Amino acid sequence: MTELTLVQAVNRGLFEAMRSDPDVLVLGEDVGVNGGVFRATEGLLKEFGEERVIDTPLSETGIVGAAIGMALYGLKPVAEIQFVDFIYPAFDQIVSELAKFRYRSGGQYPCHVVIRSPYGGGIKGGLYHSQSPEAYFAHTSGLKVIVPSNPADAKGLLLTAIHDEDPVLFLEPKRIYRAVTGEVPDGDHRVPFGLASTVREGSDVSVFAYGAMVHVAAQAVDALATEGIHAELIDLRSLVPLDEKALLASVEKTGRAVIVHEAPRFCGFGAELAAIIAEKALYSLKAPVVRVTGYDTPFPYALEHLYLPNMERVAHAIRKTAQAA
Amino acid sequence: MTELTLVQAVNRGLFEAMRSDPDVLVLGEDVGVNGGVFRATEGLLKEFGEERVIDTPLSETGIVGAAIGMALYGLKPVAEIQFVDFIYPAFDQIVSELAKFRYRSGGQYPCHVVIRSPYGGGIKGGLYHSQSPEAYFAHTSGLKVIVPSNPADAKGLLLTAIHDEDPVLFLEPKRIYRAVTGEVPDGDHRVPFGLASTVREGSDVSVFAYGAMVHVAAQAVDALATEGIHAELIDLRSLVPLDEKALLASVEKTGRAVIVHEAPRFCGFGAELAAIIAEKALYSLKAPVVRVTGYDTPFPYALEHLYLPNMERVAHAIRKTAQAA
Amino acid sequence: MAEPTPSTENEPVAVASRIPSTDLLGVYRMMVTSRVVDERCLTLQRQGRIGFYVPMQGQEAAQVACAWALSPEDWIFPAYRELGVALTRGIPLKLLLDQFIGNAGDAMKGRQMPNHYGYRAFRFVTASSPVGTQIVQAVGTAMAARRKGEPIVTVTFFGDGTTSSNDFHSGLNFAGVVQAPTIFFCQNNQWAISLPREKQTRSETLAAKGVAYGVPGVVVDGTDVHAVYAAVVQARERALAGGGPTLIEAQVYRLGPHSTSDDPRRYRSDAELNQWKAKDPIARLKSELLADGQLTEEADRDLWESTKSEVSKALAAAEAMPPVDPRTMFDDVFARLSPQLEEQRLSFEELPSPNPVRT
Amino acid sequence: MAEPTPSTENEPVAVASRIPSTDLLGVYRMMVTSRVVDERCLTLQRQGRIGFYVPMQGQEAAQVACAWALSPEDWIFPAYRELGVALTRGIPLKLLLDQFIGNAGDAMKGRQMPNHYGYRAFRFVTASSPVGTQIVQAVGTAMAARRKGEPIVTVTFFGDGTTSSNDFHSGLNFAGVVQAPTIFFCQNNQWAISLPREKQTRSETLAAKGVAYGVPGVVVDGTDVHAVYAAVVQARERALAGGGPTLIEAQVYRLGPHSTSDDPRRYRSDAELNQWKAKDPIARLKSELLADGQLTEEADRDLWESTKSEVSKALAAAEAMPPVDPRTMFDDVFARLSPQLEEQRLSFEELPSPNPVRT
Ligand SMILES: Cc1ncc(C[n+]2csc(CCOP(=O)(O)OP(=O)(O)O)c2C)c(N)n1
Ligand SMILES: Cc1ncc(C[n+]2csc(CCOP(=O)(O)OP(=O)(O)O)c2C)c(N)n1
Ligand SMILES: [Mg+2]
Ligand SMILES: [Mg+2]
Repeated sequence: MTELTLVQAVNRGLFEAMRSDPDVLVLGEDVGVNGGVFRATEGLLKEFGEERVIDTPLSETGIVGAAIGMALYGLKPVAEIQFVDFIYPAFDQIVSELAKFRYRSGGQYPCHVVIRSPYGGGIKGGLYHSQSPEAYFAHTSGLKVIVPSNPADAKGLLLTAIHDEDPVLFLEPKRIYRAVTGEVPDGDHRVPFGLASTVREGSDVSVFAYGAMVHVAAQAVDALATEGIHAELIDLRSLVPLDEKALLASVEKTGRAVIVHEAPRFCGFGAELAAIIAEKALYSLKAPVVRVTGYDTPFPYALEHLYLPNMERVAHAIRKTAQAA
Repeated sequence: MTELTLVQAVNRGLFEAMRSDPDVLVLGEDVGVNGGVFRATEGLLKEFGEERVIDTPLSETGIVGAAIGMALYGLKPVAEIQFVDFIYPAFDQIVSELAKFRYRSGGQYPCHVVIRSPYGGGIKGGLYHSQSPEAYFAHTSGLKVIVPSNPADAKGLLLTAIHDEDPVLFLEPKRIYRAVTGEVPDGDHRVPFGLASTVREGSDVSVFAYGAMVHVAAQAVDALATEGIHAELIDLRSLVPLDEKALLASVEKTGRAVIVHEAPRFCGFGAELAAIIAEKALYSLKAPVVRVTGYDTPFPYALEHLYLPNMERVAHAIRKTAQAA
Repeated sequence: MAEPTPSTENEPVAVASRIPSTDLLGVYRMMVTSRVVDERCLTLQRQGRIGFYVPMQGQEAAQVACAWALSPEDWIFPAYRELGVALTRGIPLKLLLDQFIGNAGDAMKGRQMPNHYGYRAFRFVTASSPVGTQIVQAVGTAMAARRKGEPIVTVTFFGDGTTSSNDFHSGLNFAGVVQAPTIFFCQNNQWAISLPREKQTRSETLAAKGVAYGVPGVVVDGTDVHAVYAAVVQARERALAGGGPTLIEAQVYRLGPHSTSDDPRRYRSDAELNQWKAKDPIARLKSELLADGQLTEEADRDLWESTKSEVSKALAAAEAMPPVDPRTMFDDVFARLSPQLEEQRLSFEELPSPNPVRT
Repeated sequence: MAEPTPSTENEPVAVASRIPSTDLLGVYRMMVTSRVVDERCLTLQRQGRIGFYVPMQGQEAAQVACAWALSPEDWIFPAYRELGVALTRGIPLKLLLDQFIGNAGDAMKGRQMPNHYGYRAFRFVTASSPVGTQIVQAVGTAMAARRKGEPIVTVTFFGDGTTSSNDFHSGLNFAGVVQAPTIFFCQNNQWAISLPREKQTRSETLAAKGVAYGVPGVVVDGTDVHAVYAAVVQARERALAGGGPTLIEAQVYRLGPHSTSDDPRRYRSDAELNQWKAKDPIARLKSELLADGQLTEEADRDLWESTKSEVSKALAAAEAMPPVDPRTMFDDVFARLSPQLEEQRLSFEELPSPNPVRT
């Protein structure tokens, strides 16, 4: 066990994977000599050399397209998209190619690429350095979508991603890259996909969150405990595959659900959670399902503290949900 | 009034707009001399010439990017994406630029582009000529998303789109381009955005659909009427802005909701409808909200008749929902 | 329309790399097979026995000669029009027909439109429809092969229109920077559906686009099997010697429609078509073979006849295959069925009419 | 790192298009202003008074001379590093500082990071962060202006790294095909964050990429205001005469970090930096002005001092502005608030703590 920040845990995960498997390599913009603009790939170039730590030209189309070609040949590329806001030039390669290669080839061409990318708000990044586009990818059949909320999960889920057989979009909540530290198991630590984790147990309301919002929600949950409202907080971790069991079990227990994410609400990931609840746990529900999310606007710079769900907003929603008839 | 197919109605809408406003122009692949691969732009080149009917090089990035530039200068470009499956190379221009231009410039640079594109399955188009990606765009703040289901709406909504002030993605259900005909008002016929239309009135179950699925759902609804189940069928038409009032009013009346779309279920547009119902009409619900959708796989060629919601599947879902305790 | 330029640019064609005389009849056979399959498939589509088809008539010399110059170890990244490449690679005709039908024998499991195939055993990567995406993937595979120390090249096929795609730009650029052992084989068939070459780009030739990436560009007459073969051999040798990628522009003409959904009379003249029909690559090679005595008119007739009956046989076998099993629809989304897909498959199997007719 | 090539390619610089001598002091003033603002903003960022900053030191000559050659009617499509262009265009400093702060005076309404601004009245289009997107937009605007019969050009600014973007490819290609009156002004500052020019592309020069699109390419020494001015004047004249687009590569150097988040010592040497510092474009023009007597050392000192106090004054005014009104967050998503946004705004206003502290 070592005390690490989230970005350090990502870095350790990459070291671990590259040391144990020569087929793992890293490519992206500024990942080599610069060690990544957030330093997630720091030190890799020195240890593994230019053949395995590739500074690419400025083209996300190229990064993902080339990674796909490498994966087809049996390598395990880990592509970095510098900010997820810049993933869109690669959207065609991801949605039309990466997600569909195994299927369209009848299983002949599995295509296992991991795409890592910092995402989310809270660092004063404005419109184009703050977005949370997970819903686009969760809606894309064939992709797995993973979002860690703490250093141990970051390393453990990343190692699972790198050793998975399917394409994985690995979204790193950059707001807590350094703000959150924690004990991280050394070595080949793996956290399985498809399992949510219970951050706080409670019986009054279920709160579902992921990424940086887990911490905001935890603050809200803790504050409400002093008011006598005991919310259960579940960190989804794995959006695809989703731990539906955990979702439904919690709602069946509490009868109330609050969903928290940074992305805009309309057609956001929370909509799917609410829909599953409305389809499969309706008879348990004692109150409307509430979403606390970013607003349906682009991401604003000066007002990000008001745009993003904050402790007060989440607490307000939990309180209202707990009290609803 | 003239009896037209849906694609003819689109064509008439384009003629109407281009005749009445010299700032309207059309650009895309094969839209000129070929009249569009579905003939939606047939005859335009002859009447309006190469300056207003522009056959572009094979680049969706270029088509949308150039259209944005034209719109900034005050023209009203109508861009055609040949199949919506090929919109992804333009995704960055659409999501990062078109949708955000007005907002990011503080309102200085409105950017009114209409993007027309055939979408959906049912023409044996397989993986890459059948997709329904509306949820990606509905989740993108700043875009309007419109889907007509019949010739009169196709013309009326298209004319509204071209004269709107915001960017509009106009998805044309190609499966019913020619399969559906109807009376279409001549002249400058407009159908407002944000208003759903009631296709069948009923009191037992609410069925929500759009595009080609309206017809599949109508068949199911009609079949069930003979069994004594009276479903209400609502054609959403305008996904963004959504007619939430119509959605909620119908659910409040029937207490039961079935949502039908072609796209994969997970994080599909149906999730948002279900979520709104779970949030705002929960206390009216007498049965779980059910989604009848494409499966969470890429779109299959040989099995499309089983992949797409068909009459039997929709009827089955309505029946079950009507009978649920 | 520009006529094909019979000369090459930048790179002189070494006479040594003409197709060996003993191979020529084999090349011709492949070209004839391509033509026969192509024509049969157009008929099958009209008869409703296959749903769609993309013909390649006019491009036989370019495709077969290019594929002929490769090693079977080389990886091929095709577009949707590469029948001649597929056949030359040795992919059995029956397998291709299974794909066109989308039956239980289809390696793609009936998931893709006709012409969108691939066969791992043949190092022929499954094509998609969005144009160009394969170009940059081929570069990634070349980088991977080099990293693994395997002396192969990757070859990617695409059309004139596809030079405008994002992936052409990123693929050529990456390849230039990393000196990837990739051959970019552009079949300039003069049209991208209805858009003529000169409206696609103002670049003088498509090969000249290599300049933007420091990648050597070569123009060849794509109706001349020798010129094509020589250019590919040379590009391949350079790539394997560490000299990096090459962009080859093979000037050809699409004699047929873009696809069975297309009517080329809407946008191009009979005069143009006839001009190019006169340069039919099959007729051209036939003359050469007749001239040097490797072929007689009679042997040629026999060849066409035997090929046709081979195709008929393969077709009968393919049409006898059962349809694809509906339950396979849920496979291969992921390596293993996710819980969510398992649930969907179950609900699918439990539907009242498990195999309802199309609505 | 390549040193700047002082000569132009393809196009001889007509002596007639040197910057008029009477303009030179004005050009110099703009360059000095850019430098002063730039340095002040770096300090403001360190002090936490602005959140982020993208400096442009080393690129003053290229930016100011280019903007100087344009008509105020021409449309500018900048990236995020075009302070010199903005100032030369006449955008008031206070307005820019309002944007850097994101206050109530910010025309962008506090929605974008510093450096991402635009002002319709100045025909200066609001920049975004994704690199390159503006390139093809500039072509669309040029097509629109031509269609409306307005004799203007569009000019788009981008860096060496951005030549690898999809939008560079589509923008240059569209412009070539339609002969759009667009000037593609590439500031090759030798680095794209940590990636040096020679790893960005194997193209010999960036201007050479024009060949791929039939667009003339020109290389200029971007530290030489005359060379830049001449190239832009010539490109502009050609565009207005119907001769189509031009790609100009101005070879410069980014003397500072990529942004305030960047530490260039991680990836480049002091030696390289110092070599380019010796070619500081401001020093270069100053020498010329001193030599021909338009400037004295004393006048120069005064200029710097008065500029600094001007900047201080504008800054004080900007910092006195109120913060942006939170309720504006919901505006400008659409022309009119949608019912859904209206509801969200209402719920926002009704939150128990309308202006909670950041969590
Ligand atoms: C990204 C994308 N846009 C549009 C299409 C529709 N489309 C299919 S083929 C084609 C023309 C391709 O032309 P070219 O590259 O010259 O190849 P050819 O068909 O002539 O062999 C177009 C526009 C597509 N498949 N992909
Ligand atoms: C599409 C996209 N990918 C990545 C980034 C992150 N990024 C910002 S600037 C930059 C380098 C740009 O280099 P260049 O074009 O040379 O311009 P310069 O910054 O040197 O002026 C990168 C990679 C981005 N803004 N957009
Ligand atoms: Mg072609
Ligand atoms: Mg640069």
